[in-house]
Formats: sequence, structure tokens, C-alpha cells
Amino acid sequence: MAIPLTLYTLVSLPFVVALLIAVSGTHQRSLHAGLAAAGSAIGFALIVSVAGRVTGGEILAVTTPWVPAIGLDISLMIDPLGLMFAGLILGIGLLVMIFSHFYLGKGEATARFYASLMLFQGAMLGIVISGNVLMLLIFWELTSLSSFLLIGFWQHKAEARQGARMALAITGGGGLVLIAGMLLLGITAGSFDLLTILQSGDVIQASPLYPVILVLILIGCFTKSAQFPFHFWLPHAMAAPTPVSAYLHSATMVKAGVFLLARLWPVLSGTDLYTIIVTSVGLITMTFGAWVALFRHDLKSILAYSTISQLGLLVMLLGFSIKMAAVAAVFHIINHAAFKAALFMSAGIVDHETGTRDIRRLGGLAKVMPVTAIIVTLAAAAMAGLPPLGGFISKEMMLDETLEVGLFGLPWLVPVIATIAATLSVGYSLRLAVHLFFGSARDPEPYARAHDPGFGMWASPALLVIIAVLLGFAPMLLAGPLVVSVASAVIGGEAPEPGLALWHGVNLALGMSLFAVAIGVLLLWRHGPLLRWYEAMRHLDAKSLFQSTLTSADTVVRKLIVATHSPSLQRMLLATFAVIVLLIIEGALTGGGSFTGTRAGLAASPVAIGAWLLLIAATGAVIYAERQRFIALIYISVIGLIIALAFVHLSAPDLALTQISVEVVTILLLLLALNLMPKKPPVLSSAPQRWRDALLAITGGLGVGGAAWAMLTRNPNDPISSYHLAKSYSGGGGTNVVNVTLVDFRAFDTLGEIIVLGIAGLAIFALLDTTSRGAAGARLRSWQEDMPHSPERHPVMFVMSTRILLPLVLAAGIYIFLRGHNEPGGGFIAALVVAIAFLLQYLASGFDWTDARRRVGEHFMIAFGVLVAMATGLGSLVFGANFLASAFDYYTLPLVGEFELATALLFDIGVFAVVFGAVMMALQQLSHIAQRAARAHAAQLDADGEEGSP
Amino acid sequence: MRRVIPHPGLSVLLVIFWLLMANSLSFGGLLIGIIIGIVLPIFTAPFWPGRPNVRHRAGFVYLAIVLWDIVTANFEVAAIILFKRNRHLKPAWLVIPIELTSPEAITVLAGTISLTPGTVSSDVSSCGNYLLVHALDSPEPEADIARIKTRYEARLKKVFA
Amino acid sequence: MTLEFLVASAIGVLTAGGIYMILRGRTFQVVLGLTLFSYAVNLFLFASGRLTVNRPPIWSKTVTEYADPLPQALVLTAIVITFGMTAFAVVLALRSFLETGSDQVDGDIAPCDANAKNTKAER
Amino acid sequence: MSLTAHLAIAPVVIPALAAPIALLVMRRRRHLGIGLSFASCALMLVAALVLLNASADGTIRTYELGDWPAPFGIVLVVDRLSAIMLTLAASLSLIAMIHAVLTRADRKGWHFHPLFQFQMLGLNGAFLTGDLFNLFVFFEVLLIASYGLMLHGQGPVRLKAGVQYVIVNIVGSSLFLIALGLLYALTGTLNMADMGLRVAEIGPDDQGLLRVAALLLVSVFALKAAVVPLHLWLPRTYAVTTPAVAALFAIMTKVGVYSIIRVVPQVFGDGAGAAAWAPAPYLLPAAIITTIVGFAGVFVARTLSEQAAYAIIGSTGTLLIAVAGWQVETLTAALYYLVHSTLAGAALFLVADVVARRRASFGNSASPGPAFAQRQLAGLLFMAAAIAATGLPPLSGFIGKLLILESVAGLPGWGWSWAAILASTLIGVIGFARTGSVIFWKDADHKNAEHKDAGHQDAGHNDAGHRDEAEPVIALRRDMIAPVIAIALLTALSVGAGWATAYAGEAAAQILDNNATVRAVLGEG
Amino acid sequence: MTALPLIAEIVTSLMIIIGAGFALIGSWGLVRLPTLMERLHGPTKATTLGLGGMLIGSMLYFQLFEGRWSAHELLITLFLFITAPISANMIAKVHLHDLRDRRVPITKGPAGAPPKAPGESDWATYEAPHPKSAARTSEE
Amino acid sequence: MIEYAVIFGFVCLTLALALNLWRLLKGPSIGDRIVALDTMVINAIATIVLIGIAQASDTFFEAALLLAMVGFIGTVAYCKFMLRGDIIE
Ligand code: NA
Ligand code: NA
Repeated sequence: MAIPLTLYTLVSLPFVVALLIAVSGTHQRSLHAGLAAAGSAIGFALIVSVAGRVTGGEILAVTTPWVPAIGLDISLMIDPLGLMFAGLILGIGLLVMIFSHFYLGKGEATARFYASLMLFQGAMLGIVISGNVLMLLIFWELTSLSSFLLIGFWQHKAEARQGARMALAITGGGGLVLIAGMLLLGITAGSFDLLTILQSGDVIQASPLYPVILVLILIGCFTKSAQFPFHFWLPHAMAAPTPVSAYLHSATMVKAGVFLLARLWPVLSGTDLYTIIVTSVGLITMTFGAWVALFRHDLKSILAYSTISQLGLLVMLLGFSIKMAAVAAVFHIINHAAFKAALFMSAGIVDHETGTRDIRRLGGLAKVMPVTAIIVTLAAAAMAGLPPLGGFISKEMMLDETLEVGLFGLPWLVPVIATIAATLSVGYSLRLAVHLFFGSARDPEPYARAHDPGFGMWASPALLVIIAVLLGFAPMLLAGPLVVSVASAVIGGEAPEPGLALWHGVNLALGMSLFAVAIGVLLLWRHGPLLRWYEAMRHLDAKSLFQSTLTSADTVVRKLIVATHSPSLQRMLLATFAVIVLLIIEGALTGGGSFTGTRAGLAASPVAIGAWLLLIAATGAVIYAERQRFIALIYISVIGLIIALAFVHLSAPDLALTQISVEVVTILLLLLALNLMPKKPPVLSSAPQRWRDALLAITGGLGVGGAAWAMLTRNPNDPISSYHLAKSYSGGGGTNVVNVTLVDFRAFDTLGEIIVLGIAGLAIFALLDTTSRGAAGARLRSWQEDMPHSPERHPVMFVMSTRILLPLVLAAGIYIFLRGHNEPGGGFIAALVVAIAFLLQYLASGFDWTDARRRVGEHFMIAFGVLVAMATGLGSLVFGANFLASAFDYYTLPLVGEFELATALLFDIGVFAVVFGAVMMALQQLSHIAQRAARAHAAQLDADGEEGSP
Repeated sequence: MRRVIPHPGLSVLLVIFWLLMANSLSFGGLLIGIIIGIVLPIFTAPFWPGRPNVRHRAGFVYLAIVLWDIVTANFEVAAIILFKRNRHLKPAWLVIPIELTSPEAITVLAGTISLTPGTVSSDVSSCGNYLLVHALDSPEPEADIARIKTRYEARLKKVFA
Repeated sequence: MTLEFLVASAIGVLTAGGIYMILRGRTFQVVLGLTLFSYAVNLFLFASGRLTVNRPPIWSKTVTEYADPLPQALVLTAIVITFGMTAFAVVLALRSFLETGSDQVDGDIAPCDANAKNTKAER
Repeated sequence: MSLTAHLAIAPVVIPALAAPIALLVMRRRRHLGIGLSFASCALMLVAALVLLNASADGTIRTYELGDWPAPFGIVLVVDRLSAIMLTLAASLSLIAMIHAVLTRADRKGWHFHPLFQFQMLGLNGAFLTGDLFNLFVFFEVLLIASYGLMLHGQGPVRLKAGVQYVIVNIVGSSLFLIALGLLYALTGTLNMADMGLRVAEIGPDDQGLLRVAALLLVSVFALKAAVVPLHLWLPRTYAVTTPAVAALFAIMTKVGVYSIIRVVPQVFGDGAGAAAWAPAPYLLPAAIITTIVGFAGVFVARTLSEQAAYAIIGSTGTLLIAVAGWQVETLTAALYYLVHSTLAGAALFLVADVVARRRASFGNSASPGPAFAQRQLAGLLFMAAAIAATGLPPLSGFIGKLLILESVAGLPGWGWSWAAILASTLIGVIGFARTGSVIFWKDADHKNAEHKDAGHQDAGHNDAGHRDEAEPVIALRRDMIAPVIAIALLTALSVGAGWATAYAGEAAAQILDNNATVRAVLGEG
Repeated sequence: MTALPLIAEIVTSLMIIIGAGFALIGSWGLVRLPTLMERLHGPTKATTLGLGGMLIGSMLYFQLFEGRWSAHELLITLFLFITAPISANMIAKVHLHDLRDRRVPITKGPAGAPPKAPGESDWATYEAPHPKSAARTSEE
Repeated sequence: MIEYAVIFGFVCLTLALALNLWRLLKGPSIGDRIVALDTMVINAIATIVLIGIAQASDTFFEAALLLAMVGFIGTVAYCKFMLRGDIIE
């Protein structure tokens, strides 16, 4: 197979298999396991197939550009380091898949399980064979996500959910920090290509950003590899099914941090900062983990802490920045993967067969579970670093290297602590084997049930233990070339000859090792008293610390968010106005320039001053009478009237017309609504609030008024409207420039504007049509008129006058419509006038009377109007012109004389129809609500009654 | 003809209205005015059930009298506002029995009373046979009632015969 | 006293009145406030064409000076749009009052809080 | 002139015809109306894609409405940015429409389809216009339609929220007009390209006024974009809205962002004197705070729809962090992330609905309820949407965030930007993990299961007695189609990230190249 | 303008002055008259003669000074003749309603409370018009 | 001479509007306020007509006409509200 194909197949196979499993149905246990195992096996075979070339010094790489903008390529690369990890991931993966099949019960959701597991496998594989660090980051976060799913697999268990979330928070969060670090790394190196970065060690270490990069990346690695103080998620991840723990939380995922440390070793290591941080974190973790492991009772918890400890060991070794230590680390990675996965699977077996993982309830199981006992004992021996197993060799190498490192200027510090950690390791390892399998049964119940599992279940751990044993007997043969080539890849140069052998002669390391074993045995012997002493101590529970931190963060943030975001319109508006006012002030101060411009003012006439006084007084009156809503409304109409007068005075006849007619309709709307609302609500805001609002209002008023003053006292800047004035008659066929602007120059605006009105009409209809139902209907039915009312509904004078007014006002409306193009008026104003003519009938003769005489529905009017306007616009396309282009011409008829026909008039018909429809819709829907609601309710009751009867 | 122009008076009114709106006399304008004068009464007919027939000559006489009364009465009321002290004012409620039967006629009468200053039509009785009028200064209410009945109501009866 | 001053100060007063009313916390007052505010805004937009007396933008061969027609067209559009918005706001204010029995713009249960009583942070 | 020359107007014409026709046919022939509405969305997408393709070569197409020359008439401008926005809007509309129809949400009140089409009309118009006042008009179109849609289905909470939403936006629109007035008074024009030229000639005496106008205008856009502290209107509004509508609303805040991207470089660019890049110093801090506040909201929110609403705020903040850089690279990142975050937000709302529809009275609140139909599948959808919303791999959010992080690196305040983006991602992840694990993993104990009180009900649901209230228990997965499409689009956006970022990059370059726009709009002169 | 007959100028000015004067007098009446019913007479002045004078002035002005025949001012008069009585009537009804039904503290005014309508009926403000009465309209 | 008449007219109308305002604010009854508003509308019509004379323009005629046509609706609606609450029933 060609290399690119191999690599792409390798990385995509697990995902494809995951997908296959996910869609293969829920009750296909064996198929799921089979697919997963086959996928892993094929992957493993692919790895094996390229192993020779890779260990031979060839780097297999393939790159396809993906997002060049950020330097993210689909880049895969297998070098010996990647090869080793890929082999572990796929090899152990295969064993785990097989083991899982026997481990998982009948009712388990195997599809989800294997799909997630394969998802993880793909992600993990991606990390180790990424050739681009951004790719690596993607896979990195994917492992966190899949691990979240796997830890939470038994979703009904609270500890599973919590463990999953905690793992996600820590490893995912660490991943985010890693992103920052990697991005900085790539930016500093000038590329995100891994090989380029690996060759840029000097540049990076010389960069002022190096400490930042280092710390960020280390946090990413430490969180993933459960290094102190981020270790606490790992024990809680043990809520996952045991195969998951074996796979993710011992052999692979937790090694991702170690992998990345190794991967970036040439780039990051070698500085004092690196050595100090990494070594001490590793050292602390190694010791701490081992210490805690000694006192745990849950088998998986023991193994989890032992994993933490072993990971600390690896981190420490990589932290030494010594080549030989790196070699030791590589060898120990292999050892640890073998014995730890075996131990986890065995723990699963014990759990499976005895129903408990509590070491205090187990004991003497060797008699009933001899095979398991052998496996565990051998694996534990490897973990303890006892000869003749592989663990012994790597521990010797480790102890040997500690002698080379001085930390904080103390040459003895690292060796002494490392020896202590080794001692503790011996202690918990021996305890695991001895307390489980030897001595007497502490609890008869699990003992009675216990027996060895079938071959399928113990085959996988057995194989792993055999490897662990062989790694001790024939390390050079089995692992030598691999370790050398991997170590060379880590170091980025020639690795020193590891000299893997059980016997290196009598040296200090051997002494330390012997000491560790001796004291370790002692620890086991005196475990009881030690445990009582340990349990008497107060322990900081990282989980509850994490939980309580999260809870209190949640509480505090929630309080803050709820306090600030409780839906308060007043707060929203205060914020808005405050921001605006501040920005106006800022803009004016920063921008500079004078407040008053140079434009000469117009002298105010007495009537203007009078009207101004009226307006100010009426505005004040509105504020004063604020809660007496009806009176405030009367004052508002005075303001509207004055503004209409102002438009007249200031040469804006169209605006005056619009203002007058809109005002009338608005008042009717407000009165209709006010009828059903409180007329004089109680005071709501306190005096300080009112002062605060008044202050803001005055500032806002000063700002906007000031801006208006500044604007008005400046000369215009050659406005585009001179074109409109010049072209109105010649190009638009009308002398009323405002109208020509509306229906021609800016007809597109007008189209939007009528659509706004049309939508308002529809939305109002939608809003009010439901008023007879639910709470509103009930409230309306029980509504008590809050004012004494006159019994007369339709005063005769009013009614009769409106009947003569109707044709007259309609005629006026038609007139205003027709001449709008040349004189003040137009479709909009005409529509309002006509609407008002009909509203008068509603007002005088009542809803039912008038509604019965209505011929065209408002919905139709709105739709028709929009369509007419659109058709006018599209009509011009037929003539090869752009949308909404107008045409007009003058015609002469005998007797009639010259007259003009303009498409703009057609457009105005559309405007008319929409505006009329919308206005009528709004007012009609709003009127007579209570009575209509009652009627609708009665009709509903009738309908229900009929339905009920046969 | 009746079908096309059911209410010639209204139609003429609309034509005049249209010409006044246009504020000019042109054939084109007249044409549109006539169209409107024909169409609008038909279109609005449902909104005015039982449009009464009006005697036009009587109507014009009535209109002339009312206009004259408006002018003269205005001066009287202006004098009252300007020169008469509140305590010398003799406002009164006038209850005017009416014989008109159509709501249109009652409305015109009430409107006339309101337009001629010094009196405001305030209400109609629920049976429709009395008009409540407020007079600004009416030392002799009976005389005012009689004046209204003879001067306006009697003439209106002829208009809305 | 110039017309410019009258208009500018009127805009200022209407804005202040509008803002104050909008901050009152009951739907009807808020709608009245919006009406005041929109008067101010329409005047402001109108004023962007500067003030002109006795020169309405009705084109004629003999006239050379006109008021700026563009802001007038814009204000017309704005008035129409504001009308639509106000109408909707009024109806919504009423509808909301009928549904909830309160005309206050605030002080309602937040869905946030309504659900909170059933939802404790998981332990 | 061939019909293709009129293509620019198509995104406006299509919904403007579809809406009234749907309004007319809907009462009698409901399916015809729905079909029309669908067809309109599909046609809009086709038109948008054609424009997207046509703009790829860098041509800026203009369309002078009524054949009035710019700057005197209104002109539509189709450049890459417009094309991207149009395509996004049309895609989103199809998703929202599918969901609304399949879940029958469109039947829970009047006029859903006409309002929906009008909403699209407003959006498309806003994305196309080159005229500032016309932008205002289309803002109003999309707002009034959004009021109608937001209240679709009604119920007390929605009405109460609607009051606030409407009033805040009316105030915002008024402020828009004030800014417009100032700008017209100073420049004498409304055409954005022309305005960009004219601001450069404004004298020193008028600089203060110009800056006021610039700040005012941008703060109106910021209000629409829900930038802290102008964001308070959003959480409840979006959380209580009909989910299909909320999904469409995911693009509403982006309209504000779009306007900032469109207007600031063109009008308040380098030549604008005191107003040059006027909002820039405030944009970055505001964006950073918005990001944090948004995801803090995700962290503490107790319902999925609320989380989605806060996620919208947070993603807008993130987006604006990039915008605030005003470089080709940062705008590239912004545009890519804009598209992503819109789809992601929509996906969240839709998934929230999928959940709410299956959990009866438990709605989408993060409280353990009984197991429900297709729980695993729903959970998977939720996970995908949450991954997208927080910006985790493998979906496009991750690429978007990488783009932003890389592009802002080295710019002033970039450390804060990085910290905000990464920290907000983490708190978002924790928040989503919590609600997700409760809803999809945790089973109610018996005490909780019996405790179904009314306050529990998802606010978005109708009050009792509404005609469509009593729907049968969901057995079909049809309501999962829309979210799946949204997630598929996000996947496509990841896979095609190379192409997408390249297009965004060219769009960004075009945005910052004022001369090109001026040449296209105002001619060579 | 010098070519114009002085008399035209005088008449026009007079009409304007009369119109404005009556408007002022009507508004003054609104302020000084004792209660609502009396005040209601004030606006009818402004309506009829005040505005009428102004409109005649306007017609004359355009006729005499601008040389345009202008009569559309008559339309304003027409509308006011129709609408002013309605306004007055409705306001009077509000007053009557206030007096008897609303029990708001209101001075009855020099004319006192209105007398009850003779016979069986009451005023329409207090009693819905009888089914066959001319005062009853628009009921279906 | 007409100029003086117009100025006199403006002064009268301004005073008239001010008097209307006084009544509007003073009340005391709602009816009084409505009368004041109604009168104000009529005075506004007169003002518009006078502006037309002063500017020798009939551009504003429509405004005056419209006010005459629809200005009373406010008055009537306010009254109807006081009488019946529901203005369209
Ligand atoms: Na317009
Ligand atoms: Na009147």
C-alpha cells in the first residue's frame, strides 16, 4: 500500500468503524465487538507493515492543505515515536476490544460503547501521527470529548456523570491552554508543521515568548497526563467501565501528555525553567500518587493512583533534559502500558467474578482464581520494579538518571525522593497482589462466588503480562531497536545506547532499588497500623474541592448574571441611554470643533414663539400628568398639532398632512387600548429613581438638542437633493419633489416602508386574534368597566353627520391621491384620509354596523398593495429598465386637454392599498375586543356543546 | 337615471366639492368630478340607509337664513363675552319639543342651533322628540324656544318633507 | 430668538420628555414616551435639511430656492414606520396586559427563575 | 439587459412576492402556501449562490434602483460580503422553515409564512443596500417581521418578553434616525460610498459632530448585535421564542455585526478625520466583555434555550473581537466565524426544541426527567451543537476560533482577547456538559418525576387551550431533520474551511478596499 | 400692489382682522366664562365667524392680489359646519354625563342641572334611545 | 396694510392659542380640556390659512382642509371615551 493511502487509512479507519458501529443497530453485540476488533487489528497490521521502514530511519509523511489561512494542513507523519504510540494504541486497543466483549453485560449499549471507543482510538491515533500541530490540537480535544462519553457510559450513575464532566473540564480546559501554547509555538516558529517546529528549537528558546509557550504547553500536558495538581480527575474517571480505564486511563490517553512532552522535547527541553518545572512536577506526582495508592481500597482507585505515580515518573524522566533519561522514559512507556493494562483488565475480572472491587473484602483468591492470580502477581511485580521483569530495568534506569540531576542546587533531592516513591510503589504493588490473592478470604460472600473467567476474558491480560515478562528477559531483543529509534526521534538526534539488561552490576541505583524493595515489604507488613494512621489524617479531597469551587463559581456567576440580566426593560433602556449619552459627550469632546456654526439664523415670528411655548408647556404637562393617562393623551395631541403647524411653517406641506392624519389614527389607537387598561395606575418608581431618570432625560435632551443646534447652525454640504430638485419634473414627471422622491427616486424606501406597515397590520392581527382565548379571554370576560358609562351608544347627531361626511372625505382622499405627484399629497396621505373616513363610521355607527358593510378584507388589501407595488417595480424590467424605474408621459384628449399618466401613480396605488389595509386592520382588530371575545367564547362553547352531543 | 344617480343632490354636492378642491374650472376636472359624483354615492350607499330626499329650493332658503343668523349672532355673542360680566349672564337650558321625525332632519336642526352662536345643542331625548339646548344668555327661554321652532324647525319640515 | 433655537430646543425638550416617559416602567407611559421621542427624532431628521420658510419643495419654473426635499421624504418614511411600530407596540402593550394582568414592563417571572426551582446544580 | 443583470434584486423580489401571495392563498390552500414559502427560500438560496459565485472574481455589482444614478438614487451593492450574508441567510431560512413546518410550529398562530418571508426580505435588503437610509428601512422591515415572529404562538412569557424586545428596538431605531440626520446634515448624502468620500472633506469645525454621528450609529448597530451593555434585551427574547424562529434569529445579531463591518471601513475609515475608526477603542473591550458575559450565561443557564440565547451573545462577542482588529486577517476570521456561529446558534435552538418536544412538562430545562424517545440521538445532536457553539473540534467553530486567535495575535490587547476566547470556551464547555449530562444521562428519581408543576413548563409553550397544544407523543424523528441539516452545514464548513476562508479573505480585502467600492458605485470619476 | 384699488386692500385686511379678532374673542371666552357649558360657546365663535372671516380674507387675497380665483376655502367652512356641532354636542354630553353619572365634583354652572326631558323619556345620555325613536341609529 | 393685518392676525391667534393652552392645563373637568383642544385645532386651521396669506401660497391649503376634516375626530373620540369607554363599539 502506498504510504499516503496507508496513513489516511490508518487515521480514518477508526472513525469509519465508529460510524459503522453506530449505524449497525442496537442489538448486535458481537458485530459491534467484531467490527471494533477488526478495525483495531487492521490498523495494527498497517502499523506493523510500516514498522520496518520507520525504525529504519524513514519518516513517513503526507500533507494535504486544508485551511491555508491558518496553516492547518491535513498532515500525517509517522516517525518512531509515533510508531510506538500508534502500536500501543492499536495493539492494546485490539486486546481491550476483545476483553470488552466478554466483560460487558448483555443489556449494555454496546453500539455506543464501541463507537465511542473507536472514536477515541481514532482521536488518539491522530494525536500521535499528526504532522501539524493544529491537527494535533484537533485530535487532542477529540480525545477529551470521547473520554467524556466513555467515562459517562454508565449514565445513570452520578459518579459517572460527575467523573465525566470533571475529566472534560480538566483535560478539555488544559487542551484550550495547550491551544494557546501551540499557537504561540507555531507563530514563533513561523509554521505549524511539526517537522519545521522540531527544527526551530533555537528560535523558540530564544524567543521572549518561550516561558509563556512552555508554561502553556506544560499545562496542557500535565492536565492530560494527570500530573499534580491536575491529577484528581483520573481517579474519578474510574467510574468508566474497566476496559475503558485499561485503555484510556492507563495505556493511551493519559500518555498523550507524556507523548507531547516527548514530541516537543527537542524544542522545549534543556532550559533551566523546563527542567525545574517538569522535573519537580513529575517528582511530586510520582511520590504523591504512590503514597495515596498505598491506602486506597478500590482496586481501580489503587491502579489510578499508581498510574498517576507512573506518569509522574515518565514526566520526571523527560524533565531531566538528559538523553539517557529520555531513553529510560521510552522504555518505561512500553513497560507501563503492558503491565498496567493487564492490571486494569484483571481488576475488571476480579470485579466481574466477585462482584466487588474493594480490596478489604477480598483475599485468598489465588485458590479459586489461579490464572488471574498469576497474571496480577506478575504484573504487580513489574509495577513494583522487581526482577526479572521489564519494570525492574526501567526503574533501574530511572534511579540511575536521578543521580545526574540536581534540583534547586541540591544533588541529593531527586534521588532521595525518587527512592521514596519507588519504595511506595513496591508497597502498593505488593499490597495489590498479596491482599487480593493470598492470606485468607476476608469476606466469604465474594469469595464464594469467585472463579477464573473464561479464556476470552483472561487471554488479553495474559498476553500483556507475557510481554511484560519477556521485556525483562529479552529487553534488547524485543524492544532494543525500537527504544533506540524512538528515543532518537524524541531527542531529535542520535540516542545513546540504552544497554537494556537486568544486570548492570552493583551500583548506587541497585542499592536504591534494594532499599525500596526492603522498605516496601516492610510497608506491606505494617500496612494495618499505617492505614489507621493515614486515615486519621485530614485529607484534602480534590474532588470536593473542585466541585465546591465549581458550585460556588456557579452560584456567584449565577447571582451576577441573574441580577444583571433579570429581564428589566428599564435597565435595558437605562443602559442604552447612558451609553448613548456618554458617547455623545465623548464624541463632541474628542472630535472638537465649535458648538455653534456659522449659518445665519431665521428670525422667529411671534406665532412661532407662541407655538414653541405651547409645545414646551404641553410636553411639561405630559410629564406632570404622566399617570393620568387620558389627560396625558390629550396633551400629546396638542404636541402633535404644534408639530404639524411647525411643518407648515417650515415649508413641509406633505409632512404637515402626514402628521395630522397619523396623529388622528394614533390617538384612536391609544384610546382603544386605554379603555381596557388601568386609567390611573399607582406610582411605580421611587423619588430617587425619578430623579435619576430625570437627570438622564435632561442630559439626553441636552445632547440631542445640542446636536440639533449644532446641525442647524451649519451650512449644508452640497446635498444630493439638488439633483432631485432638478430632475423631479424633467425626470420624474412631478412637481412635488417630496412625492417624486417617495415614489420614484427613493421608491425602494417606500416599498420597504409600506411593507413595514403591512407587516405591522398582519402582526397585530396575529396578536389580537387570540385575545378571546386563555388568560386574556378570561380576563376580558370578567372585565368590569371601570368608569360609569352613558347608555347611549350611537349619538344621533354624530351618526348622521358622519354619513354625509363619508362621501365628502372620500372625495377629498381621491383628490389628494391623484394630485400627490404635483402638489402635497399622495398615496400614503390619501390612504390615511380614506381610512379615517371609514373609521368615522366605526366610531359613530359602531363596529358591527360598519363591519357588515365592509367589502374588501384588510388581508387582501395588504397583499394586493404589496403585489401592485412589486408589479410596478417589476414592470420596468419588461422594458429593459431596472427594478422600480418609472415612466410617464403627457397625453392630450379632446375637451379634457393635456394630462399625465405616470407609472408612479400605479406604485402609489400599491402604497394606498397597503396603508389603508394596515390602518384599518390595526384599528378594527383593536376595537370592540371585549365584546368580540365574549362572542367568540360563546361560539366556542356552542361548538363544543355540539361536538359533545351525538 | 334614478338608478345611476340615486341622490342627485349628493352628486351635485360632490361635483361642486371636487371643483372647489381643484380650485379651478377645467373640463378635465369637471369630468372627474362627475365621475366621482356618480360613483361615490353608489359606493357609499350602504353606509347611509334611507337617504332622505331633500327639497332643494327650501334647502337653499334655509341655508341663507342660517348664514345670516350666524353672522349677526356672532356679533351678539362677542359682545357678551367681551362686555357682560359673568354674574349678569343668564345661561339657561332650553327644552325644545321637536316635530321632525327623521334623524337627518333632527341633526340639521341641532347643527343649526349649535352653529348659531349663543346656543349649543346638547342632547336629544331618548324618544327623539325633545332637544336639550344650552343658551349662553337667555333671559327669556320661552321666547328663544319659540324663535328656534319657527325660524328653523318649521322651515326644516319643508326641506325634509 | 431664531427659529433654529426654537426647533433645537423643542427637539431637546421632546427628547428629554420622551426619555423620561420611556423610563417610567408601565407600558402605556412607555408608548407615550416613544411617541414624544419619535416627535423629537422626526424633527431632528427634518432639521438635517436645515430650516426654510416659505419655500416648499414644489418645483416650479420660476422658483430657484427650495427647502431640501430629501429630509422631508425621509421624515415621511420615518413617520409611517414609526406609526406602524407604535401601533404594534400599543397593541402588544394591551395584549400583554390582558394576558398577564399587569401593565408593568418589568417584574415578571423570568424563565430563568421559573425553572430554577426545579433545577439545582447537580451534586 | 438580460435577466441575470437583475439578479441583484432577486433576493428582495422573491420574498416580497412570496409573502403577499402566501398571505392570499394561506387561508384556503394551506399546503400551497407552505410550498410557496419553501420555494421562496429555495429560490433565495439559488439566487444567493449564483451571486456568491459571481462575486468570487472580485467584481462588485451594483444595481441602481429606478435607474437613478448613485448617489442620487438607491443602489444595491453585491460584493463578496453581501453574497456571503445572503447565502447564510437563505440557508438558515431553509433550515428554520423546514423545522417550523415539520414540527407544525407554523400552525401555532397566524401568518407565520408571510411574516417569515417578510423577515427574509428585510434581511436580504439590509445585506444588499448601499444606502444608509435604505438600510434603516430594511432594519425596520426585519424588525417588525421579527416582532411578529417572536410573538408567534404567544403565551404570557413571550408577550412580556415581546414588550421589552419591541420597545428596546423602537428606541434603537429612533437613535438610528438621529445618527442618519446628523450624517446627512454633515455630508449631504445617504449613499455609503459617497458618504465615505465626503466625510474626508469635512472641515475641522464639524469634526465633533461627525464623531458623535459615528459613535451613535455604531452603538445602534451594537444594540442590534447585543454587545454588552446593550445586550440585555436578548437572553429572554430568544429563549422564549418559538425555536424555529429563534433559529432564524441567530442571524439577527449578525445583522448588527454586518452593519458595523460594512459601515465603519466604508464611511468611518482612514479618511474620516475625528471619526476615523471612531468605535475602535470601545469595540474590543466591549467584545471581550460580551464574550465572557455570554458564556458565563451559558455556564449558569438552566435551560437549553437560555443557553442557546447566551451562546448567541458570547459568539457575537467572539466575532467582534476579530472585527475590532480591522485587518484583512481579522476580518477573514470574523466572516468565517460569523457564518459558523450563526449556524451553530441555530442548531442549538433547534436541538433545544427537539428535547423540549420530547420531555413534555420538563421542557428543555436542565432537570432530570424520565427517559424520552430517541434520547441518545437527541443527545448526540446536542453534543454536536454544543461542540459547534463552544468551538471545539472537529466542527467549524474550532477553525473559526483558531482563525481569530491567530489573526489577533500581536494586535493591541491580544492577550486579553486570547484569554477571553479560551476561557469562555472552557466555561461554555462546562456549562453545556452540565445541562447535557442532566438532560440526556440523568434519570429522574420518583420524587422528581411526579413533581410536574406548571412553573416548570417551558416558557415557549402555549397556554392551555391552544388548538395545537395536544400533540401526540413524538414518535417520528422528523423534528431532527433541521438540526441535522444545520450540523451537516457546519461539518461542510469545516471540511470546506480552506475554500471558505479563502473566500472570506478575499471578502475581507474587498471590505477594506474602499476605492474598489467607490469605483463600482460611483463610477470611475 | 399700488395698482390695486385701496378698497380691496381694506376689505381684505378687515376680514383678516375680524377673523383673528373673533378667534381671540372666542378663546378669551373659553378662559373667562364660568363653566364648561358656557365655555362651549366660545369655540363656536372661532369656528364660524373667526375662521370664516379668515377664509374670506384668504379668498379675497388670492383673488385680488395674486390674481387667482380661489374658492377652496369654502370647503374648510363646509367641513367645519358639519363637524363643529358634533364636537359641541359630544362635549355637552360629556358634561351631562359628568353631572349626573360620574359624580365628579363639578359645578353645575349658572344654568344649573338640565331639566329632565318631558314625558316618559330621559335625555339620550342618560337613557338609551328607544327602539323606534329617531334618536336611535345604527343598531342591528 | 395687509402686512399689518397679517401681523395683527398672528398676534391674535398666538394669544388665542395661549388662552386655549391655559384652559387646557387648568381644566378643571375633562370636558374643559377637550373644549380647549378643540378650539386649539380651529385656531390652528386659522393660523395655517393666515400663513398661506402671509406667504401668498396655497400650498398649505390641504393641511388646513385636512385639519378641518379630521381634527374633530380627536375631540369626538375623547368624548366618546369619557361617555362609553369603548370608542368603537
Ligand atoms: Na421614502
Ligand atoms: Na370642531
